[in-house]
Amino acid sequence: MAGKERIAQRAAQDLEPFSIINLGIGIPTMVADYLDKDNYYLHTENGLLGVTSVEEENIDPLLVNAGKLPVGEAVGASYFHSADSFAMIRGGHVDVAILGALQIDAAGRVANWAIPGKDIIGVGGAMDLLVGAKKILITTNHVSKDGSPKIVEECTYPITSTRRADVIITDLAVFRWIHDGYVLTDLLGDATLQEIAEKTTASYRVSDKLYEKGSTK
Amino acid sequence: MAGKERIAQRAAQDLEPFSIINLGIGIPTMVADYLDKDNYYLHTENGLLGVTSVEEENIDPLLVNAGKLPVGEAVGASYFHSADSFAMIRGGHVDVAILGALQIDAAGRVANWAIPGKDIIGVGGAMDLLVGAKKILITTNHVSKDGSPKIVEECTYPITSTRRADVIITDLAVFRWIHDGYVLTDLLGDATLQEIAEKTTASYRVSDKLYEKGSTK
Amino acid sequence: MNIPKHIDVDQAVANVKSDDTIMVGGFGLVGSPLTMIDALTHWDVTNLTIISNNVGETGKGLGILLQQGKLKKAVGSYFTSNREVAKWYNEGKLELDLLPQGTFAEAIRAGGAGIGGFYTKTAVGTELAQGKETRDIDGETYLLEKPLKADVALIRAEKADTKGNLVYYKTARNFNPIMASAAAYVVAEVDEIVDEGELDPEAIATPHLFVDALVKSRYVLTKEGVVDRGR
Amino acid sequence: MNIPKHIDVDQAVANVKSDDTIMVGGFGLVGSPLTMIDALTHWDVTNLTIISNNVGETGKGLGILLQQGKLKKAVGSYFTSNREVAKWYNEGKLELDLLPQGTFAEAIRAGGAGIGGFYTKTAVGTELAQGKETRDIDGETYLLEKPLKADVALIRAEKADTKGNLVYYKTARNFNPIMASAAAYVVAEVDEIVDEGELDPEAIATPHLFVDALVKSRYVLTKEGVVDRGR
Repeated sequence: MAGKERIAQRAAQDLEPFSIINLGIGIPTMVADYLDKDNYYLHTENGLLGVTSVEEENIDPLLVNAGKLPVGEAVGASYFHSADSFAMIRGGHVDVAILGALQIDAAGRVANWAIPGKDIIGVGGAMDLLVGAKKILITTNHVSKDGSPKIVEECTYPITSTRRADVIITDLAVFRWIHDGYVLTDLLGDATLQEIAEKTTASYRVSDKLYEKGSTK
Repeated sequence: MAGKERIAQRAAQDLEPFSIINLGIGIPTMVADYLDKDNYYLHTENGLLGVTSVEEENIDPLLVNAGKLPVGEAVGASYFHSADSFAMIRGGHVDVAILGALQIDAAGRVANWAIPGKDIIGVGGAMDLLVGAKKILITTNHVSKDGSPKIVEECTYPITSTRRADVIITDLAVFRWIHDGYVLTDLLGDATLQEIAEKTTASYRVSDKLYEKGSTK
Repeated sequence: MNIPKHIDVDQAVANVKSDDTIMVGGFGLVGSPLTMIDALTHWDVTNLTIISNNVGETGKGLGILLQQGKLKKAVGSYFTSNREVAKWYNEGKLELDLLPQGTFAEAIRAGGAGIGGFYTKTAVGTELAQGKETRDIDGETYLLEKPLKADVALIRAEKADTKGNLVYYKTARNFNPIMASAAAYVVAEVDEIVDEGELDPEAIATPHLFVDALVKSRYVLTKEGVVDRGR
Repeated sequence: MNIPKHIDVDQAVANVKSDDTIMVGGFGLVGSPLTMIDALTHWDVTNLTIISNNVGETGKGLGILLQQGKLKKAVGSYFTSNREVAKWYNEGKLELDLLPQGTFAEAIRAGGAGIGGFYTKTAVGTELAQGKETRDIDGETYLLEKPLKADVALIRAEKADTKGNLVYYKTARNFNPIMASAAAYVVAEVDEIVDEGELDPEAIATPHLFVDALVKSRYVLTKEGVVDRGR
């Protein structure tokens, strides 16, 4: 299983049934492939509760998700305008937002909307979701394309919110915010504690459970 | 024609066709009897655009106006919740609010929600309508039951808003706010200029038109 | 989490605890959750704050809770429909927060929408502005109003589907959809529960993510007044 | 006053004047008034402020207005869909007001609802909070955001009745209903105009009091892209 699929599958396992979930663009959207559609309710901020996947032949150009990709309509779905949709998000009615990230830092802050030195011309719903969802789950490759760590001591990219992410799921590991910082709770695939240490510049604790298992899976 | 009916009929004549109109409790509600229902759109703040009168046999207990009286549903009506309904009012989407008054003063301020010395336990939508409607039309008996003037120099009752009423229609006269104060523009029934002067303690101007006609109709 | 359960009315009001803040839908009796209000009069709680446009009528609906001494405070716009409210208030046995109806509705919406406060021109310069902060914006004076939220909302809809989506009936809609958004636990009293997929997705007024539980109505408002249709 | 007229698209855009602020509905092309946007590209105006989630795509939709130099400013949440926006901005030929999408939507609703400003936690502590007032409310920090209003709103609905009531289609609803509430003059582009009474009163998303004129759609979004259905 390739890294992105592994991340998406692992994120799906982290969700409680009957949750209201909002999926960001990219890896988060792939999480839907691993969910039993009858037990999860997908919200998209452009105005639909009850997102499903859609077969090519049933594509409706006026039925899309926040990434402007074609989607389907679940049984029992409902439509609403953008202000009502973000009222759901900001008002704490979405249980989980699954979002991508450019960086996450040791304080739990996420940067996922702008790159320093590049034009800052788009933000979309990222800031609203980070502030409003009851739980924030970040799905991301552990390192960026050039190999540099994405889980860093302090974000150098513009942050999206001061509200911290609850869970980080990468292709290598799972981190959970416990008390005052992130705890490495799971190693994925062939990842080792040493590999995580090398590829993570943020400070974090390691779950006792992992030490007991030893440094390899 | 009794005083209240005369007031309601005169108020109806003051409305431009195709206006969106909100009617308060009492005399304002009676204005509907003098409107061609196809040419006016009645809004009620409890969540309906398209109020009509209803025959006894068609009364629906769950279809009422702001006075909790049974009403009917016009063709092309729509329902909405209370926040959306007051968004229409506060946002300036209602053309005319027709309201009753305990007092109106020379500065155009209306008092219609509380009586000094009595318990102040209800306000309803009066303050929102006075602030939000594009035009405020007050319908009221010229004097109160004890004969004291209701159009006074300065309200002694708690005011409902600092926003002034545009038109006052009583059983005796019509006043319009022009430039910096009220102008007596019409005498109703057998009213005379002298009678209005005696029963009005607010300062006001008299329209040249009335002087030309003389002091009686 | 959102698995709306069809529950018994007694289970529904068992979610109300002493000292809680409770939103109750309805404009007078229209769109009021009469069955749950009745159950609440039989439920042993005290010190409630009720957020509702009215406090019922004398000895009727929420008015019974007042007579039972269960209320600490009432937040609404028109308590005139129950003259006993003034008596309890004047005796210092009931706190009141009287708001213009539009401000009341907007404050509930704000509570549900995560808005920390909003500026309105309504009530500026009146007695209801006393103690409230004003601010000039673009040459006009506004009042700062705070959001309203509750522990439990008891609302009334016409129909639910099994997911908990709601549709309303005529002017019985009123405060119910916004209250559904502004409480930690929301129970909707309905006449009918239909299969999911039976409600038009374009016409659902309250999406199911707001609704925690469903109760079937027993007491309903008819032309002849409130009627007990039986369990 | 409210007599919604079924008018020609050229009459519709003739209401747009130089220096005006114009709201344009749609999330990308979905729910975008394509026919009126096309007419606007043929209409001689300049110095427009566009309030729209996006500024179309490069050389498409509102992107044409940008290329024509008709825009003074754009207010929205996601201009990334048109990379030329950055070029014009960097050359100082276009002002931008970038808002989080929820703040953008709420600001439009506030504009339509007569709200002078509102407090939101969204964007607190980020670059988009720069220059904005913060306030601590009940232990949390909020940003003050101002309402958005426009001279003209060009919106897209599915159907209108002859009174001007509107219903929308699936996710083509998006910003259209709130924009209908926030402009002095509102034109809705629709696929169909039905007799009054044909739309369900419980399902009307935009009551007719918001709508000034109706235009029939000519350019529509299909699976194969934008198609000219003819006048």
